[in-house]
Amino acid sequence: MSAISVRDVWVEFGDQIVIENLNLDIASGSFVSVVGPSGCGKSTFLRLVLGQDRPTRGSLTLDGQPLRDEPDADRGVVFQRYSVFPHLTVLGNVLAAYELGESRFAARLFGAKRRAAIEKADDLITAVGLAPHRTKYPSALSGGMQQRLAIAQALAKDPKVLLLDEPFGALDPGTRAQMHALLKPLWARLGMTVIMVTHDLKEAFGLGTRVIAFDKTRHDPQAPGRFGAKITYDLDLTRDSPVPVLGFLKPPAETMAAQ
Amino acid sequence: MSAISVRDVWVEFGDQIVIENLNLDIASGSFVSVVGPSGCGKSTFLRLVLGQDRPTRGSLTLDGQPLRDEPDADRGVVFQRYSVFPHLTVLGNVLAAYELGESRFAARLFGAKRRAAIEKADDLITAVGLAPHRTKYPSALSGGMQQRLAIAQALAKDPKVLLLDEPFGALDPGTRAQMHALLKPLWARLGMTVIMVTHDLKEAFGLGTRVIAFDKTRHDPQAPGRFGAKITYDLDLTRDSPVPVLGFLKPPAETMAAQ
Amino acid sequence: MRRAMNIRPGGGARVLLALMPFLLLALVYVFGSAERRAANPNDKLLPPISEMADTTARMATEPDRRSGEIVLVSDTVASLQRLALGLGLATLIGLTLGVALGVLPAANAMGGPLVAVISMIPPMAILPILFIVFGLGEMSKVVLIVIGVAPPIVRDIAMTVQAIPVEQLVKAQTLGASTWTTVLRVALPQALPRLIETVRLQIGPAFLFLIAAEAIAADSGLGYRIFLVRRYLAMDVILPYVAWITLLAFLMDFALAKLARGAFPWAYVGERR
Amino acid sequence: MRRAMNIRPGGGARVLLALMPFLLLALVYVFGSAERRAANPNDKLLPPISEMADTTARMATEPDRRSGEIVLVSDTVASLQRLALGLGLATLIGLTLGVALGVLPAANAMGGPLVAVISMIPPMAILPILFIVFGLGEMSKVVLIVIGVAPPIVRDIAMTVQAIPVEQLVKAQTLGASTWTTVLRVALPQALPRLIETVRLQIGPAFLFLIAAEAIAADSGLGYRIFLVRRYLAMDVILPYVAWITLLAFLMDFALAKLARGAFPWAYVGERR
Amino acid sequence: PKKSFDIAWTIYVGWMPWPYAADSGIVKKWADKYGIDIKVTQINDYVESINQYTAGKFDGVTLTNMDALTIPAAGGVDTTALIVGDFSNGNDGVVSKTAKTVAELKGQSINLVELSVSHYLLARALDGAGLAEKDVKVVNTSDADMVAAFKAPDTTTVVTWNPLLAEVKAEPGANAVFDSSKIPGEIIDLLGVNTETLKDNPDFGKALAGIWYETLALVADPGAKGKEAREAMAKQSGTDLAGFEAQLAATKLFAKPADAVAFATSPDIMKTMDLVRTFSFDHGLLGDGAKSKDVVGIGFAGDKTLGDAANVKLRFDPTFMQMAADGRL
Ligand SMILES: Nc1ncnc2c1ncn2[C@@H]1O[C@H](COP(=O)(O)OP(=O)(O)OP(=O)(O)O)[C@@H](O)[C@H]1O
Ligand SMILES: Nc1ncnc2c1ncn2[C@@H]1O[C@H](COP(=O)(O)OP(=O)(O)OP(=O)(O)O)[C@@H](O)[C@H]1O
Ligand SMILES: [Mg+2]
Ligand SMILES: [Mg+2]
Repeated sequence: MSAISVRDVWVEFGDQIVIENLNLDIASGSFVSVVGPSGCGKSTFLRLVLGQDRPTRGSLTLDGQPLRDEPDADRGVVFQRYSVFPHLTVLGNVLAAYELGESRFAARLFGAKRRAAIEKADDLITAVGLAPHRTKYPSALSGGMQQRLAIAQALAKDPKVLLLDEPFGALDPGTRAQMHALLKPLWARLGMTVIMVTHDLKEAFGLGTRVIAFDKTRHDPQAPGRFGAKITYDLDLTRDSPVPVLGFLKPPAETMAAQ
Repeated sequence: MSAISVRDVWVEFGDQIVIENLNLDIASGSFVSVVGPSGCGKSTFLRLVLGQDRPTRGSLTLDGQPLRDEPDADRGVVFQRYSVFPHLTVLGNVLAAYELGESRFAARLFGAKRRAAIEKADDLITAVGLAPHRTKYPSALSGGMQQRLAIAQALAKDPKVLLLDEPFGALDPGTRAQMHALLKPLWARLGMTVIMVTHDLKEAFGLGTRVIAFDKTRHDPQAPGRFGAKITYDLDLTRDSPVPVLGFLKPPAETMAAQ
Repeated sequence: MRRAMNIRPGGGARVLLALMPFLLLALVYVFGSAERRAANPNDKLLPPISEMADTTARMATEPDRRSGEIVLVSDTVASLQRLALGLGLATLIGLTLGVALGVLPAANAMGGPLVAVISMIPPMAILPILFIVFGLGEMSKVVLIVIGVAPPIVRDIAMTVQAIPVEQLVKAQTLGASTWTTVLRVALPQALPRLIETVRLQIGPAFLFLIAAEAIAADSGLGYRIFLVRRYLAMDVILPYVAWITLLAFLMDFALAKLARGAFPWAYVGERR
Repeated sequence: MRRAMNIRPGGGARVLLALMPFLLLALVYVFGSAERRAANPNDKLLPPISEMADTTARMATEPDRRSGEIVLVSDTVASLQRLALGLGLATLIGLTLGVALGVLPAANAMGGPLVAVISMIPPMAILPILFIVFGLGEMSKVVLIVIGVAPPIVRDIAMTVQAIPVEQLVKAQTLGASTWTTVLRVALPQALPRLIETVRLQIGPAFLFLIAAEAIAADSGLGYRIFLVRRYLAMDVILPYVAWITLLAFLMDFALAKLARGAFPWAYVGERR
Repeated sequence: PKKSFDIAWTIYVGWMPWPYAADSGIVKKWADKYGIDIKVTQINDYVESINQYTAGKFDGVTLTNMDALTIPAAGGVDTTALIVGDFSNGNDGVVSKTAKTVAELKGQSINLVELSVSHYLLARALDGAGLAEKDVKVVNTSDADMVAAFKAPDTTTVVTWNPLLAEVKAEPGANAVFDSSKIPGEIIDLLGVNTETLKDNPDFGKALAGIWYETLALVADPGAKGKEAREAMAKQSGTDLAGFEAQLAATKLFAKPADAVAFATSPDIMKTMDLVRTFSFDHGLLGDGAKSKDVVGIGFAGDKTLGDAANVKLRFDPTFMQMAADGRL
């Protein structure tokens, strides 16, 4: 179980209202794609769920409990860039996921515990297809490989919620398709709740079970910061019929898999 | 007139042979796409034509004259990154194209000359669609806008040859299509010879009048540097029938324009 | 409890936190001073703040009996002149040499190792040689600053210029640039913001060398005064002078930072902090 | 003619070019020395190289008349001990404080301004206070080095840590890290390569402060010797000592550069030069 | 011929007349009289001033007899002690927090400017108590920091000169163990002038002697004019009138040129210089090439010499002081 509910949330930075009275319920195990124009507050919303930012007003709950107001192991995250540790090898990066949380003082595991962690880490590394590169440093990996590593790392703690902020935004189209092919079955197998921000509508519709569009509904040219973003579209894609929205069709499952 | 011919060219870096006995004639006004696996020597070839690198053996000529062995105003260039000046505005960047060459000591133009240069620069800026941004610094431009600027800059000197090294490699697909739509008519209008390196086969076939593939034909696993790249495919796309190569079809002109 | 790393004090709290250590230091000083005075009413080491204020006021307002000048003013003017000359010259040398080493591979091959070796020589050790070669006037003081401060500037500017992507240099050449115009329009302007940052870093060392030179041969200047009264341990002069030097250095640093941001907005686009 | 910026001297030419300025300097020295000697056969200012070699050999092999020790060796040992202690302590302080200021916003709000102010104080000016607080022994010399060298290290490390993308800190927290484990496994290891680079930059200043402290109160050490024999203008001692200090500084710099590249390969991936 | 001359001075009670003479116009008056130009420059660092003189940047410098022998003379620069201004008569001293007598210094660590007259004073003090230098540990300490050094908890004994000596003696618990009044006439403060320059320009020497004795007359003047002069000198040396007069009291100033001539021609000065050159040789101050203390010759009035007569580099020449005494300037 990992249902998120957002109640009457406002986010303001000084004078600027970024998110205006947001109310949202996300079902456990759903894959929510968040789309919207640049600067409308998508990342802000993600940071809210992550606990990195706090709402100015309103509340967020995870399975009925108030969300901790700082990041924790319940919520995994993959950013567009910088989310792996450059000073650790591929194995070291995934291993760190076990060491950082489980060893409170040394932040290192030894003996049997370490062997067990390495075994789990190796499984994850294999799952994301990085087994041949396990001793390399991130700088020796391509962008796509780095994002795979970031995903492996995020999955290591078995988070209830996985947050993705344009995870494939910097990748070229071929690599992007590979990443889709990797992520979709992983999500299906692990059953966690996923929230993904993306600019790519095809990606949003291809991966998501639900697509949410953020946008400002009102604009005051004299005071652009006076109105925040709201949800302008909220589409459930689990119904098995084509959903025509914004000129896009949900592609049949087969074509997606082939990508 | 701007025909390039390459005769018996070898490029070696120390022990490593990168290009092996290359012979090639490029007709004036053609648009040559160069494709091939990573590290096979595409950029090296481009640097050769540019005059940035020199062949170990062999010779290159432009319109029958030996190519100057350093870059000059005959050959314009757009790299994947870093080819605009971060400390100049959009206008300043294009203006620099006139100032750097025409004013030998101050490298600045004044009075009527300056006004004339600004006028020409503004025309170019408008042509690449950057008119609304002419006083912005490159850091305030998106990646695609920066590449437009680089193109405007490269065109300012009316070079005989335009060299492009993965010019759109770092752009997202939408922007990339816009760039194609910009470049093709510009080339058609100006009639210069273009050599473009790309990893994107669709782009290579969509823009080029000729596609050249580089590859190593022989591999010695014990001594990977012993054999250099040669031309493995050389396709003339100006014939108006579909040319089936590597599983790709030359798309009809209309679809390209729509992209 | 939030993690310590997530606790961000707000505006007011920041100011309070920033002042705290200074207030603490002042308090420790006042108590230490009072205690020493209680033990020895003639103690010179930690004079009470009131005494320092008196001395400072006297030096800053009353003309000196002998020279007729206001000591603090004439000292400051003398020192700042030397500093400005020294730093100015070092900056000029640093920029010219640095850009030359950065742009011309041959110059770099020749000058690079030399500059690297020179920058390792402790300037203080060759002070006697400097005095002989350049005499005891203003020249030797300025030269000490230059020798101490120019090598790091040269190295830093050379590295900055070398870090300009080769793509830009090639691009300039395809636009018809010569070596000279490339230097003038591509290398130099991009080195300038970094130049200011480097010079900022060298303000501290420059003051250090200035004081060292003034300690040996001068008839005015902040360092001269400190060394003159140091013989008598006149801390009521030394401490305000140290504070004044620190303030001057701070102001120069601040002014340069402002200048850089004002003059080269393109170089500070990513800056948020 | 190719443009000057495109002329890249090859391996052999590079070595020749690098040697040229040194040879030139040596030549100028030899001639200057010969000339002065011709004018005054007792001239001490520019002793011939042979004389310097003799003096050096004597100092490096024969025990001193007064102390019975081999002067060059005992001076070097004494100075390096002080330097190692001073730089070591400064490094330790720089790393701990720097990481703390970098990771904890509250610590930065409190300590940042203080460190900024302290780093602007010319350490030489407050020497008398150091003497009285720490005595005239080894302690005050080490403290002078620490005071002069630690603040820039602190600031640099703090800036390095603050430049770690916030994404990484958030990521660490989503992996269950506390502030402490984030420091230990994320901030600290990424600060280490930069730490070595900063310490390299501080070798010069550290020698400077060492020499300044030894000039003022010592009974052995490289700076002590230079300032002692300065009394009788013994350039045949001073010049070799300056060269020796320069060489020592160079070796330390080189060793640290090697160490950094060996220990933190991930930080030097992009390096080509 | 040379028309303009430079002399350098450093802060010390016996040398303060020089800046006063320059400020009050006495220097200009005498220089004009002989049609030359004399510039009087202050150097903060005593050793540096002598180095500059040795390197030829100055034509004259204020210095002590021992430094005249070990720095310019040993460095091959022929120097004439044109003016013998005074000798230290308590201006240099040994001060200790623990020892009350010289004998109690045994085994202690002593802070002083190594190889200076302080070092010499200590050597003479130890000598008198039957100790040798190896019985104590000498720590080189810069003169500017001597006062701070004495305040440091781990410092027990310092050797220094005025005005620092007065500061140190004023510290609570300080004992004056020994001072230069116990070896009168051995620490002599001079104006040294380059012999060659002097030979070529006797007018330079005459002007200097004229300046000096006119100024000294003011210093010795008990009236208002003298007080004003002493006050100015006190200020310049960073102390007050009382402090300056206390220092003067510890100085045997030869206010009358005849006294100076008498001192410079007495046989005692040869004995003193023999002690000084022995000390200097023992400490390696005569250069590493020195085989014996005779290597540098010292000339005295009446063509008497100590050491190598073929290599006389330091000359006590009373000619110009005599001229002043005779009123022939
Ligand atoms: N820490 C902050 N302080 C002030 N303003 C902020 C802060 N973070 C975000 N903003 C502002 O909030 C608005 C929304 O930012 P956000 O990053 O959430 O947009 P976004 O939808 O993710 O955009 P993009 O698609 O470009 O990533 C922007 O106008 C931004 O300037
Ligand atoms: N200056 C150089 N010194 C040594 N080797 C070089 C140099 N420049 C290129 N090479 C080598 O030459 C080979 C070809 O490099 P080049 O950059 O031309 O490849 P490319 O085809 O452009 O590859 P990519 O598609 O990755 O850009 C590579 O193995 C590279 O390591
Ligand atoms: Mg965003
Ligand atoms: Mg390439």
